[in-house]
Amino acid sequence: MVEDLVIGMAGSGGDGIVSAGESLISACAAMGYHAMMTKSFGSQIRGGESSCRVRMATGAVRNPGGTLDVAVALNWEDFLKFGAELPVGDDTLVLYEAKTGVAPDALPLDGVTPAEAVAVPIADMARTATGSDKGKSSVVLGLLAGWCGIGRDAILAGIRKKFAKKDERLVEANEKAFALGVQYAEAHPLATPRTIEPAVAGEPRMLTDGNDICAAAAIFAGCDFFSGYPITPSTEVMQLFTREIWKYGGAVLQAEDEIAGIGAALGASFGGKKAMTATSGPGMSLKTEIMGLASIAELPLVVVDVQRGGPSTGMPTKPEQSDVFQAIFSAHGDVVRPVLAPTCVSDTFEVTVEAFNIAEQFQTPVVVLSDQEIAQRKEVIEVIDTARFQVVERQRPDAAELARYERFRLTANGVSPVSHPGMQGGNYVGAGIEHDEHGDPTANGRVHQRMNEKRLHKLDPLRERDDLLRIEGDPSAPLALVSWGSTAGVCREALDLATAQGLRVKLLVPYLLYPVNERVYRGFFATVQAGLVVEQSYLGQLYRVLRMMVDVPAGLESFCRSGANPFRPAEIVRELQLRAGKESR
Amino acid sequence: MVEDLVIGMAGSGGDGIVSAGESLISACAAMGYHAMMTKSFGSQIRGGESSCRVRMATGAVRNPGGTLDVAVALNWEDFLKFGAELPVGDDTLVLYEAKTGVAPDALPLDGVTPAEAVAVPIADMARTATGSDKGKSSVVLGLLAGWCGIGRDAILAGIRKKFAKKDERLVEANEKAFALGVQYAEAHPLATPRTIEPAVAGEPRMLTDGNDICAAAAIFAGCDFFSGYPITPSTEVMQLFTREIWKYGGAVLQAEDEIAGIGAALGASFGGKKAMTATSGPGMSLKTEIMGLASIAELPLVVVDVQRGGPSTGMPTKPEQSDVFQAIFSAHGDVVRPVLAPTCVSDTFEVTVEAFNIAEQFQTPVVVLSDQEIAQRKEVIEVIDTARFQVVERQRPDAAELARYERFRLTANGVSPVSHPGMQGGNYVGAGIEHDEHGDPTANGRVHQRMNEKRLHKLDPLRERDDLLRIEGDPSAPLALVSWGSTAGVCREALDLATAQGLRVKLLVPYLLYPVNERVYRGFFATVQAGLVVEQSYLGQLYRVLRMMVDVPAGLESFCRSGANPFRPAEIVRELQLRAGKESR
Amino acid sequence: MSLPPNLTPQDFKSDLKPIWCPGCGDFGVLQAICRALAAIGRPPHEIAFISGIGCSSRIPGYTAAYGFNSVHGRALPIAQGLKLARPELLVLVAGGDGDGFSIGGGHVPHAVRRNDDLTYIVMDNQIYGLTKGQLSPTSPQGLHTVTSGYGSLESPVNPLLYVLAYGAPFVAQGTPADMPGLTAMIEEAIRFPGFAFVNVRSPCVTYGEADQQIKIHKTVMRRLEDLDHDPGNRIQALEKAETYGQALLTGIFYRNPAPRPTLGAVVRERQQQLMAGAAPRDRILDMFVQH
Amino acid sequence: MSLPPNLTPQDFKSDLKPIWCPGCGDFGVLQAICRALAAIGRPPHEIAFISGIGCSSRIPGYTAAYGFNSVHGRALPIAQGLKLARPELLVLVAGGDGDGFSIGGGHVPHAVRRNDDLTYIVMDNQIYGLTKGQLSPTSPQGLHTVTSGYGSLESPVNPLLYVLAYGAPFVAQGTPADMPGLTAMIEEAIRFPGFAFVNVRSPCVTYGEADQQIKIHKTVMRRLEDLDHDPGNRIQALEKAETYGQALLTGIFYRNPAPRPTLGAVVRERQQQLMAGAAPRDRILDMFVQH
Ligand SMILES: Cc1ncc(C[n+]2csc(CCOP(=O)(O)OP(=O)(O)O)c2C)c(N)n1
Ligand SMILES: Cc1ncc(C[n+]2csc(CCOP(=O)(O)OP(=O)(O)O)c2C)c(N)n1
Ligand code: SF4
Ligand code: SF4
Ligand SMILES: [Mg+2]
Ligand SMILES: [Mg+2]
Repeated sequence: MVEDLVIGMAGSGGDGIVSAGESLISACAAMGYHAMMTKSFGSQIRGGESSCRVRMATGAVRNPGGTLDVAVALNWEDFLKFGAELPVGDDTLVLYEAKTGVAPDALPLDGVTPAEAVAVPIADMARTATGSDKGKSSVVLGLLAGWCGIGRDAILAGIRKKFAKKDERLVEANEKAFALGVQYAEAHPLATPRTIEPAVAGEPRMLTDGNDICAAAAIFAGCDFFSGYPITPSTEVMQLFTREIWKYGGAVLQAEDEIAGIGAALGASFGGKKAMTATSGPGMSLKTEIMGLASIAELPLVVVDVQRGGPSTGMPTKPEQSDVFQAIFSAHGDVVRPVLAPTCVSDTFEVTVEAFNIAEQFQTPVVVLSDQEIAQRKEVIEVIDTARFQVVERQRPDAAELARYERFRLTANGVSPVSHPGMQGGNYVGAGIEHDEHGDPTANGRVHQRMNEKRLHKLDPLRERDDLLRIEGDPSAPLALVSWGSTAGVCREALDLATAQGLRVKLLVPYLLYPVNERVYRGFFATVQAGLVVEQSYLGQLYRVLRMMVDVPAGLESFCRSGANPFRPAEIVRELQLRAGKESR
Repeated sequence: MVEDLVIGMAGSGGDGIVSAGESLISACAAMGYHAMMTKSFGSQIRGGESSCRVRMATGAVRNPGGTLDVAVALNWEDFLKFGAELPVGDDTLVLYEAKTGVAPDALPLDGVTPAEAVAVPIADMARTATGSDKGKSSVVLGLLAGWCGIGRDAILAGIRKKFAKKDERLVEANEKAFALGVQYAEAHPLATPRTIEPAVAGEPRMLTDGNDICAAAAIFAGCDFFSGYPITPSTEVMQLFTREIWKYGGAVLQAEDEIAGIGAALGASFGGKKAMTATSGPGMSLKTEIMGLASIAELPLVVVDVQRGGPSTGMPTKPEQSDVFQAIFSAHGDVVRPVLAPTCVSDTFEVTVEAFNIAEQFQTPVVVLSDQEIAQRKEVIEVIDTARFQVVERQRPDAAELARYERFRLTANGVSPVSHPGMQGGNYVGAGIEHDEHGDPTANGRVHQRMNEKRLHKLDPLRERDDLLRIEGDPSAPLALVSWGSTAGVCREALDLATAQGLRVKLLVPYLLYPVNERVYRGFFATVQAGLVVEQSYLGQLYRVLRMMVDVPAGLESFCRSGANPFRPAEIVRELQLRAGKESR
Repeated sequence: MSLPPNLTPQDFKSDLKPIWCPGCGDFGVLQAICRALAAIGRPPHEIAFISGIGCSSRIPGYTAAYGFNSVHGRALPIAQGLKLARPELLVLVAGGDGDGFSIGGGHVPHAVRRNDDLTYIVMDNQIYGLTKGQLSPTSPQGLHTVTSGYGSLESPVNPLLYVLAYGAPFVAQGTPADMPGLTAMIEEAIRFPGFAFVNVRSPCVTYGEADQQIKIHKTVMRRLEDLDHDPGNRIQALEKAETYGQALLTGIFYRNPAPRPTLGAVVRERQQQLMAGAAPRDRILDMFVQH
Repeated sequence: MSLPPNLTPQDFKSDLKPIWCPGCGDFGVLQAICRALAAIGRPPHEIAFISGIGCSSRIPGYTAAYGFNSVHGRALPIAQGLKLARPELLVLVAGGDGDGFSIGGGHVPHAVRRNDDLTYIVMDNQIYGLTKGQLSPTSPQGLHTVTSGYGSLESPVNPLLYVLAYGAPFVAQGTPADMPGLTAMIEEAIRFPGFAFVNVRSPCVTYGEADQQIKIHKTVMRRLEDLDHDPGNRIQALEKAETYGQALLTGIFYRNPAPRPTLGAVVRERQQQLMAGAAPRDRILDMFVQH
């Protein structure tokens, strides 16, 4: 019995392989497993090839995993299109459509001989059960239930829920297809059993993805206004707002472009409301000017960038971590803009709430740097107790202050109480033009210097927020990993594996990428002789940003490559071992 | 007799103080002096206060200088508004309008007692000569001619040229006003003479500013198309194109915004023509997305950013060097974009030509990072011999290549010959979407990695271009300055002063800011124990970029502040001396 | 909340001295707006005045209201977000011809079709003032400027026709050469429920054309009311709008007799429907819980 | 230069297989364009096809011409720069309703008023296809989509009316439900000297509305030529354009009988005047020399 199972399935658009994955992961949630599901499609809008990976485990699941334990191919042409996304290895069980006519010992997997390969008459069973091949996905679920020992009732419940919307005959047909799959599995025991430990069904779980939970977190944090423009892979953030925000007396605007999107959000913030916009790289580029305006006008604003493959239009459906420079530096003039990054679906909630709190406390735009994988992968996670989170409001002027109000008063901490239209006595004119304490335009060099100082140093407390960076593993280890975003989930597993193999390793995961908490890094680096800064961008952007602010030990190298080339825990462990050798010599 | 004279004048809009400065600098050009003129105005579009500084010398003039040798105040209220821009010191000669009724020993200059102060009945003389106070500027020129020994004929010629356009009576009246000024000066010899060495009139000189010479350089380099949107302080670049480019069969488009501006320029480049756009910070922010498109589509394009005070609208008429991060990093995805910066009007020509050559050779957008001071100050410079400059054309496919053309073929050096519409056999579809060698869209991770590699490593030869960085002073000096843009001119003078004072100093001036020529910096840093990276931005942006790529000696500190707070040679020398102390200890 | 019983135009002026050139038409626009606001009587702190960048866009700074002198061309998006977030405010939007119809031109049709209750005042001087005299989208073809030394090659934008084509329910044109008329139409535009557009031919005395100055306007302007124009007739309005660039017609080109509800109104309706029985914010994650 | 004596539609197709959904209206648009180009007979390498981003904007990749599948909403600026730099090329521009009238909407009026010789084809499916079914600016009010679960609150853009108001000399509307009609109007648009706009109601079979599919178009479409419409009459054209959203009128709404010269033509004129006796490029600095 295993505790961790990685299943990958591929077929053509009509085969419903993705919906099979969805039934599977909701079954996992119901049974109390931890689970994670990623989808991948060809470039066709409809039809074409489609695939999904489901990783389920009795313990925490921190990334989609590496080589597949179970591979399901409804046809080989489509399966092979996914290459590295569905890697088959020596330990893999391969289930495939018998109709493909391929012999188990002649699978089209160059160089790899899987542990076991079983040709299954999936289409035939589907036809028997449903009279069409529409039932294939249910047959596959039956096979998995049978061979992997995943709770049948839970899967059946999922199937029922799905088809109930359509019609009753469909439900029965698919129940039949599922049953046939189960029977087939029972009739053909595996040479290499794949049964997973039963989960301790107990606590209810949440099932969601990074985009939905990001939008929900914003609403929890008090966001009343969203405005944005559709762009893959961020659009679901706006879509949730269009369903929910009205219920809280808020509003959402689908803008004519990204500039109007952030403009309207900034207008709402000028009006005293918490506001957000969400986009991906191309939209970030367009929002650059108004992000700068938000900084000098000192208005809170949360900007979500769900990173995808770049540059330019790049690869809209693939993950990459290459917007770090853009998020931090894309502004003319001297600007410091806080940038936060979640590492999984669950902490996307915390990070988003934190983003609103920082925006409000410091009257600044804040970027949440998510990525396509976190944003669009579904996870079964522990229920989040919102009571643990505190919500911060911007400091407003009191009566005394309003009596002689100066919007940009030079206070000790650089934060000036902010009024908004409707507040009597708080009248002021916001501007992107440099201004004095009262808000009047100026071209005076001394005032400019003082105002830059105010705007930049008000953020100093952020550099002290040690809770926004997490250090895991042996604190005095000579080997180190630094990683962020979705890649951090891979490094967390690599840390455990390497430690289990006797390496002395630690991992630093920054949730606040910028401004850089120099003290924490210095402390972390103190014991480091070798290691890796792991990120999915060709230029290794976070590594460069760290060099800017801190002295990075020579042995800590950038380990990076372009998006759509996901890191796997095993390879990171290998790299660590190489360096462990060096470091001990 | 002095060899170097810094004159500062201020009055109200109507006083024609700036046109006096212009007559003066064109006289300098005619007489063979080196000279530099900067202007400064209040925020009013018309009227309000206005001022100018003219620095003239028998030798090279590398910056506007520090404390004034001669200050001219037509009224004190306006003069004082310019504060640090017109600094009066103990050695200054102050000439001012007698009508102001201020006693020479009671000038409104807190703390400072100038070497000599003379109240002159400027307005009265003007009235006598012209019957109005329109003649004030000519009187002032007369006084300067008389007291500083600046060639009268040359100045008179300038005056004639200016008023000839209007009418003959005006010419006579202003000649008269000038004569009265001269007579007054002769009748009232100075206690502290200010006569300047006569210049060796010989070679003709050029008189222009950074924006005009930038546009002219582009046309010389073969630029056929300009498209942009007006923005201070860059608009004069477009304005010259609208006058000249038609003469070369080219065209200019005043676009509806900066996005259309760079878009149209990119379209022309796609068409095989050399193209340029120019803007300032806010426009750079808007051009971000299409700059990224130019990088992935591998099309040559020159983008001029005339920096001004930021962030956002900031201080449009003031210089700052705070767009370094933006110029280098504002793109989503992994992009490396060459960034060049001129240091004065004259080398703006070389830098602009180089920008076109680099753009063509490497099929990349290139940013020219000018600033308000260089762009709008007038300089008298040596005539530039265009024969010294070579013009590069993009590599085009030959017949063999066209027979089976692959637009993005992976060549050894990463540069693929580029066709353009009209070229038979070269047909391809450019795209911002990631693409294979043929140009077809792809979402394949391996192809993406290879294409990023191609686009980024094709620029490697730039990192070897030692000629794009200049090292001056004692190569083995323990004290160092690093500076760029207009500030480099200040550091060059500081280098000479410090050396004259016996300090062992050297100066590195990068014309290519990015990519970073690591070898040159390492070599330069090798002997450095202490020094300064001097730049006019609050964050010291170039210093941070250097840290990213090279190990910067601990003793080399960032010496920076916000724009509109110009550095003066003397203060840099002071800073060097402090460190010289340390470093010798 | 104690307010001066009745407000005077002076109550809507700030103490910041305008940096406009002496004689600039924008002084008149400022005056007309302050008079209209005084007549309407909302206190300054309940008014938000959003602008872009340009000489004209400086105007919020010269009023006592809340203001946002934002970035070039983006006043309308900012104003729409503000109005949606705070429907109770009186929101004015202003800027130049370049701000509104060049860089900002892409936002106008969408502001119009969303139809929130905004008043958009363009100070149309047919030139770029702040940047010292370049072509503007409304500059006449053939005009010689610092960016068109041989004459402009482009036929100009027609602000009135565009905004009518976008479906605006209220479209007017005025000039500071007729202060009572300008003040009246601005007041009516503000009172109009929905998107109201006022194109003010506000002369630039420094870079503007000689025939676009107050003195000339006084002689050439013609009031629509004197041309028995029916402001309720959209086709008539379109035809009259076609004269932009030839004639100077002032007054209300179009006022929709049966205006559709504003965006704010339909949003409020939707909120009221959906707010009943919604989970509180701290229970929003319940939607993800599996049982 | 040896060219196939006469070109067939096939000569204008690339070998890239379209990723469009089976049945997508864009297949028909591609076919119509290739037929029109074959009729015109310029070889593919003298044609440049510029688009933005969207399902529709993929179209240049499926032709054998030079193409630029640029970024969302910027096809027109890129095409204008290209055409000014290389007037000898045949330049086509295409994209979706979102590409052209949402994010790209600010560029349209300026492309029209500059009037260079471009043909702009919008594949108007009244939805965002590539991003999977959000509201588009031409989506009807009340439409339920993934971004308007309770129905859209905004009244739609009217592409025909907008572009006419901008002063376009050629405006037409077609549908792949009438291939001969669509092909003919695209050919005429390309041959027209000046800015020509063709709005193609190209159905999205995956996210589009049921009543916006080819089958329905066939039944509801009405040809302007059957309504004795005078394409030379601008006011008639404006009135007919007002029907966008209710009726589906196809054909040529407006064709200026006396079109003004194109931007390219006046630019060439200016160049010829000024090129005579200009200093060579290597003497351009002479303008700064003082004697
Ligand atoms: C993004 C951006 N582009 C350009 C500018 C420069 N700029 C400031 S105002 C202006 C246009 C001014 O013309 P208009 O909008 O008609 O206002 P006016 O000054 O005539 O009242 C321009 C181009 C800017 N500030 N920001
Ligand atoms: C700057 C930018 N914003 C948003 C997107 C995402 N995006 C791609 S296509 C598209 C709109 C598609 O609709 P349309 O233009 O009508 O074309 P269609 O797919 O319907 O043919 C959007 C919003 C993008 N690629 N770039
Ligand atoms: S430049 Fe023109 S628009 Fe600007 S303030 Fe002066 S007169 Fe008014
Ligand atoms: S989604 Fe719609 S527009 Fe896009 S290819 Fe499919 S049918 Fe065509
Ligand atoms: Mg204007
Ligand atoms: Mg569409």
